[in-house]
Amino acid sequence: MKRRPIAEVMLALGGLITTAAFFMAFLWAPATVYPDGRINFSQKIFYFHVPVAEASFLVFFFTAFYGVRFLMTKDRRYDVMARVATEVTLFFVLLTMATGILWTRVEWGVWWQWEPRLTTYFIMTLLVIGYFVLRNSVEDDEKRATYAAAFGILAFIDAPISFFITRWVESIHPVVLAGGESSGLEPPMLITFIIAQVGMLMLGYAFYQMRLREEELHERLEALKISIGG
Amino acid sequence: MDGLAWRQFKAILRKDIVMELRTREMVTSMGLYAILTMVVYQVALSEAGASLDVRLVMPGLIWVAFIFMSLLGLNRSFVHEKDQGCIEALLLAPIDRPVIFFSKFTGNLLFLLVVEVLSLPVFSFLFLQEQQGIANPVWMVGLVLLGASIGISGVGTLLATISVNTSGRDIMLAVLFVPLMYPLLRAAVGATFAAVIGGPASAALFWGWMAWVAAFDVIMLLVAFALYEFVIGA
Amino acid sequence: MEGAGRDTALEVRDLSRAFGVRKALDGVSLEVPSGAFLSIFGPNGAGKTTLVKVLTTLLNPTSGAASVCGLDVVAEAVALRHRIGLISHNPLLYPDLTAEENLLFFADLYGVQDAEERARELLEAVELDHRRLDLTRTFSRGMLQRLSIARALLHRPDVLFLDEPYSGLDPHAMDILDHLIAQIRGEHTFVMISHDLDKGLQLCSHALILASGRVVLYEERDALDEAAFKETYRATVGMGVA
Amino acid sequence: MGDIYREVLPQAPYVIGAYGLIWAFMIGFVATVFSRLRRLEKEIAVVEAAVKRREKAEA
Repeated sequence: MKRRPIAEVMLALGGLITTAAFFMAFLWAPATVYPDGRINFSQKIFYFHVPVAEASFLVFFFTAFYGVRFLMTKDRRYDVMARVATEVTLFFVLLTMATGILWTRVEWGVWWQWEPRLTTYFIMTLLVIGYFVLRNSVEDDEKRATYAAAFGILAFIDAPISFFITRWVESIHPVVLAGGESSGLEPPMLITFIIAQVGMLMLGYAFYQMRLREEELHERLEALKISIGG
Repeated sequence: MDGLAWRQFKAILRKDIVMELRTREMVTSMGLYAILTMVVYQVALSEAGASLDVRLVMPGLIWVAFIFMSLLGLNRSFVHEKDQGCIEALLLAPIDRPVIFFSKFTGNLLFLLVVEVLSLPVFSFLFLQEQQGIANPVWMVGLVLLGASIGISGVGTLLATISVNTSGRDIMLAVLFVPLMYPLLRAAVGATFAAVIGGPASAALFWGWMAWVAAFDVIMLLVAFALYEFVIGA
Repeated sequence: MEGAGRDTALEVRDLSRAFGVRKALDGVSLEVPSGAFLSIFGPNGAGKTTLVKVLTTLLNPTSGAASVCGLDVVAEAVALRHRIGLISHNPLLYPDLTAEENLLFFADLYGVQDAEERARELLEAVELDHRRLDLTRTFSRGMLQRLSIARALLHRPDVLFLDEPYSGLDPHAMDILDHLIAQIRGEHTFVMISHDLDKGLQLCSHALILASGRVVLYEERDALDEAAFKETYRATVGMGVA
Repeated sequence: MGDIYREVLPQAPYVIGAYGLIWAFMIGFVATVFSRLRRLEKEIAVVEAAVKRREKAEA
């Protein structure tokens, strides 16, 4: 019960901070220009696209983490946590895909390009969807939990590949978080980005906790019904 | 105890080979599938005409054939354990779970390699002109086959154990397996391409891709091995 | 053989097995002496199969402890597996291997020393020696069940688990199975899951009724009032299946 | 100023689309989860009351 206020505080705070970042992105952060001097308005997508993408990687980590915890303890709560984390991952993954596609349409003139980052991220999307397809096709609760944990751990291996691929191989996808001079972000841009990132992670945490609470209530209801039935 | 584990490993592998020789279930269906794929490729490429250098697309095409072919074989490899409930008898025996993994993995690897080695000459016979040989030594292609097949069998053995317990097991294996295999597949196509096309930088390119294959094999085999005990006991 | 001196074959203490809110076993305790024949009755979902799975090391208990032949089901699982055998309603045999190959395969898994001799001996005992080179694919249900008894006895287990061994058998095959069980009765402890009340009672020395994961009744056969027992059993069938 | 409009306007729908999608998704997610939470809490209250009534009846 104690977790609930934290989730709501995080939700309110995350909402506020991301809204602030939204205004900062359009009113404060300088616009970038193309080499020929035209204004690059589509770059504004970056302030939310990247935080959402980073959040998806981070939440996906918890799928694998709770998967390991589940296999070690066989405690059903960890299975619920892993599943909820994967749901939130799917949510962020879809948002990343949608905003990314809009950006590539403006920037590269195409809706989709098979380049390393997009391809590996697309694969990660398929893996997250596969996780739920797998869950839906196993009858037994414990089997489902075990298989999902195992697959979640395997699937997570793709996340770091997708994250680092733009640094390993030639890719036309911009590398933002390279650090050093190559990132090329002016301080107001960087600050705006960091604030958006912090807000997004808070929202991610709030989403996760809210869904978890829903699952807990569900469980309590089941238990109550069983206690009445017996 | 080690002696017993070795005896168990041999027993399971021998049983799978004997049963395969008797029914030829996996090898026949995989081989037929490979040949059918070639027919489909012929149709797919028929409008490209003579201007197409088949060698450019061949590395990709053979891996498409092999990945779907391996799906077919992997699916079969656990069906006979499951259908008669034999998996229960296997688990009831005093056998360390990793032994089951390694014997099943070895069997799958063996069958996969047999079909690959048999279908590759047919493939080049049907699609390559005589003067279009493979630029680099053939053993390089063999090395890719071995490296990629290890990864395919390793992850495939784990996923087949999962998918055999799900409803709609055939499609389930594909849904889980193909995306997980992407990095390996990409590297295998890259390495095969380097081996087939050749050129001054091809050796470096080849070994670069092979390093990816090796890294994938090591990571995935370790993870699959660690997870197997949980999955098969579930 | 080592277990012959012990007088307790099964010892189950406050055993529970749960996943989430659902409890398959809920505080089961019982003790079964060596050489006994325990029949487990109960409606579907009562926890019979779960109990046998825990005792055969296929599932770990959530809480409580259980031991078979003095060996703990969790800590000494591998040693325990050498001492138990299972005869299920599935034959648990590979249809594309011959009868002999099947037995030799399982002999390898258990590390049986004199494998070929032992297989020959058991094939004779179940009267299948004339079919030993035939694929088990060609066997009838009854023959398969006989061969599966040979498979379960290969490693000379102390405790035999029977999971509804009679289901799906024709009357003739049932007679043969009766006869075989009677033959080996003296050398083993038996634990049988049964849906057939009469058959289970006829064979057993101890009877156990489970419902909703709990022990409803556990008594020795001799002390049992059959009519009252059947009444209790019928009452459980109506009990809630969680 | 005219330049800015000429450069920004063609890109604007995509940028607005991206931010609109994000906000819509997030608000939709929060709203559905909250409504489900409320329904669950109501349901639990109902069942809990039933449990209490039974306990009283038994006592």
